[in-house]
Amino acid sequence: MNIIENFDLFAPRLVDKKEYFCSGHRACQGCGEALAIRLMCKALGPDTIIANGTGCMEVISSFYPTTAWDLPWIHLAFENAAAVGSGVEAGLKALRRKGRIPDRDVKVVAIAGDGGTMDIGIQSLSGAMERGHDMLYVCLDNEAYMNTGIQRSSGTPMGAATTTSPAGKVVPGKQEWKKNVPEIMVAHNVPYVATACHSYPLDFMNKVKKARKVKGPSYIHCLSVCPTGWRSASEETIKLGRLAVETGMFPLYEVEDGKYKITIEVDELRPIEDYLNRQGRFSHLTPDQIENIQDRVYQEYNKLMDKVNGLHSWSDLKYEWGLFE
Amino acid sequence: MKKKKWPETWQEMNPGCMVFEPASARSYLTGSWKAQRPVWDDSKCIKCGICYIFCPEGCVSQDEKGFFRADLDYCKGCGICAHECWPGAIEMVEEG
Amino acid sequence: MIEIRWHGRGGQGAVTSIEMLALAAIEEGVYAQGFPSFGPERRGAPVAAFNRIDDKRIKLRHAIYNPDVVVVLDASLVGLVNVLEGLKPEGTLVVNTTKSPEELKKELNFKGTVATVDASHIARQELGVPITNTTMLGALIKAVQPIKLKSVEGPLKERFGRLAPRNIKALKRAYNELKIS
Amino acid sequence: MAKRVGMEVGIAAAEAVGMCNIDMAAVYPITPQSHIAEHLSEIVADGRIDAEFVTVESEHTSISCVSGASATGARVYTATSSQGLLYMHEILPIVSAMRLPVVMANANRAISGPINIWNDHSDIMPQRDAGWVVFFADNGQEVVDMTIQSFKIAEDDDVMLPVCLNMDGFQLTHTVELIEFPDQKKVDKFLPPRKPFATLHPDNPISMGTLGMPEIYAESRKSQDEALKNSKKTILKVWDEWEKMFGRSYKPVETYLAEDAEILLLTMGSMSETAEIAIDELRKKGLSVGLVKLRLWRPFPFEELKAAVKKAKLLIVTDRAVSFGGSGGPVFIEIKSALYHEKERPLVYNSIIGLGGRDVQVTDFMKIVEDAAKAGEKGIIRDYEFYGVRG
Repeated sequence: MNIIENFDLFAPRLVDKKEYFCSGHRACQGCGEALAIRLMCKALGPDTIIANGTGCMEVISSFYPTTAWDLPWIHLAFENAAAVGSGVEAGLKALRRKGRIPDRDVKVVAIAGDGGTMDIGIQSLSGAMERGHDMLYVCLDNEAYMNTGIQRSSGTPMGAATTTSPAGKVVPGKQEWKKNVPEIMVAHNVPYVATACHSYPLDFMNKVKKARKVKGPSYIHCLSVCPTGWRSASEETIKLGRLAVETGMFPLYEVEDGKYKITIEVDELRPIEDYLNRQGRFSHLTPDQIENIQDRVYQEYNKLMDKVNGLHSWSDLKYEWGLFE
Repeated sequence: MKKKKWPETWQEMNPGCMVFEPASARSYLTGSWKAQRPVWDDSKCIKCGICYIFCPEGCVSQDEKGFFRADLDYCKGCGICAHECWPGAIEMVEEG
Repeated sequence: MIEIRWHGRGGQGAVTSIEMLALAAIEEGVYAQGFPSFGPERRGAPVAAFNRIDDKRIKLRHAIYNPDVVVVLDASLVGLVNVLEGLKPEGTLVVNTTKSPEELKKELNFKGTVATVDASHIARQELGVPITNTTMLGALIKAVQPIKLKSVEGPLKERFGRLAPRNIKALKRAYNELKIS
Repeated sequence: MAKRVGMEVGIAAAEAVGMCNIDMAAVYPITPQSHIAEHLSEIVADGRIDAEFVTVESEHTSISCVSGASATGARVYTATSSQGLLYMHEILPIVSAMRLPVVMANANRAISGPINIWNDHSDIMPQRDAGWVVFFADNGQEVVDMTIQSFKIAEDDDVMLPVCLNMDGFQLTHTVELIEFPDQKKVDKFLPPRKPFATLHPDNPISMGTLGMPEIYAESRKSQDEALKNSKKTILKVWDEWEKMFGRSYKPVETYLAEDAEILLLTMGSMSETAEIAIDELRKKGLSVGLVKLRLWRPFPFEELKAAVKKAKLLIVTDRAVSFGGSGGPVFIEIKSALYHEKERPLVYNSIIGLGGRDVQVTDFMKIVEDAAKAGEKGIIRDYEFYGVRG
């Protein structure tokens, strides 16, 4: 098997060489989330302001009196990355209009983890998306509250053992399906929504670049492998992300003006065991339980493919973002 | 002059704990975390740069000849580069 | 100081009345307050609103318990709420009703001054709706002269724009048609 | 030219904000603050000022949103009340710790439960330690003046702290009264555009809201405490400037017939003016009584308060909030502890009054003072009382 299928061989040379998220940050060995941020920043470039929700990435990057960021960066609290980001956007907009700062396109990007986005932060996220700020929101989803010690979130997949959804004698890990936040964002009529993973860096960076160009809100949901929380080998971070996509556990797609498109095609889904077996958090699952999860994965994948094959783009419908802009 | 790790007095604190020096986290050397380090066999390297792109630390860079090396001051020894290097040019070697 | 209590129903615009009266008084150069009863009452429910007018700065910040004047925007409230509550014995009651002041005086057994006008009829004729807040302002001004009739025109023009002339006409009619006993 | 108008105080608060050349506001509606939100959005929608008005989905977001905008260097404003302020509670200390000069109005209202939309101070008192500058306004004129002053104080390089201006819900916000609006040109001179200390912009990438390890956390708190205490200098300077330009004087502790009084009553907010009438009445009855009005709640004006009360024999502190299971209302606790080391100090009593919209009339203030005077003469140490509570 060629492990870099779908990967343009020498393309890494084309990416921005500057590191906006610099060495010296204190993420765990093999942290997928730190890698995702590093790649995201390269795609965004220097004219970017980051609003970060509390979580691993905020903690590991901002030990006063130092910072890992070579971009303007702000953090207030756990659940308000979207709220702070929308304020930054509104502030810049007014100051630019009034000639108090250079008239230059500066993109505001709000980032938070799955807990900060899908659970405690979903209200501020929904509000910001509904208001239509010119802001990209990136959810770095490592499928549990890793910063506080691997507690279950609504992003945790069915069956996964966490410290609050343990694999008990009676209850085998988390008993609920993962919340589909990208779909909730699509329901907000956001012009650009995508899923991504650091294991497909060019796909991820292209999506970030696309989202950066959107005049209005956009959302990227980035699966970020966490070796600590998933109880996987640190060197397998990239591989696990790839397996999540190849098994259909986490399909990579984008929704542009309402039109779904798979960006990483998978000819035939691999069995989910290939993915689950490499992670300690699923090690307690019985074959029956795995089969149950497998059925749901197929079902969700087929639902997605229906949308990919069936929908018009809003641009076909003469949709325009904003009444008077 | 050695840079102070912490402000010594409250008077030295920046207002709002703002940090005015970007990328100053580089003063913290995470290289001490690693139990193994990557070693490149340049004869097998095809200079694709996959090790560079997948490094969570951003500590892999290309030298003048186009070969890649990790800055061991920051490399945490996660092993991703060696695992992802499909021509097999990187080997993880135990520290010490 | 003169203290006035207005009775109306939510949606009948008692709050506009107190605002217009306060603005007119302030325009005249005296001091005034206007404030609603601070409640969650909805459209239709009986509500009260208050005015204080004085030639000195007004420091009182609490509700009005012993008004000099009570204005009732809607005759149906008379039997429903005790419109006389706390009204000074020598005070004035101004009611939108078809009844004569003498009739009402007897009915309520009130010894002070009573003034009545069929404001609903005037409002229907002049404004096309039985909203009596501006009309009854004319009745109040006639009854106790808290301000000059002319002073209220400015605030009404600002508030009602092209509808102001009709409101002013209704207000003047109530002023002229008010019967006092 | 200054303009003398009749206006609802809530509307006037928004008009005052409209005179301050703000860049951005985010206000979430809540009774009795909503008229501020409505009228400010109207001012923006009519193009009377050039600002972004962000219609947020909660108070948690309004405070977060204005903080984000403030970090870019914008002049920002928000307003809230009661449960809304409590919903902001998590973010309030972060705003001050990050030294963001946010200006916020709080239309004082009781907190649930039971749910109650009427006026008292139980919303602001739990925010005591949030590190904000906290003012109380007594009337509509003060609301307008202090709104404008708040921006100048908050944004001063020697302050860089958020300011919360308290105005009693309904009693002030919903009352139409006489207000003199200062001349716009003079306001522009008094309050030039904000010159931020540091801003969030790619031209100079800084990090704001960093992680404080145990090694520096205490130093960061100390530096913030010093900043808040130090802000009093600027507050006094700004008030001095205001008086010179606009003729109206503001002090951290205001007094009324207090200089020679043996008994002092202490109030905050809109009840202070009603209490003045009670003082007049009591003086007529021959009581040596005066009033102390606390305008500045944080930083607490220790010197001014001590000076104002040191000659009195009895000080009756009124509180409009409860500190459950504590030794009295929050203002009382503060003042009693402030006087502990004073050689000259009055006996201090505490009446908890005006909770959840319970009206306090002139006669109530008189009764409170007269009852206390009797006990005070005998030097009796009294526990705090819930004045007028049935049962």
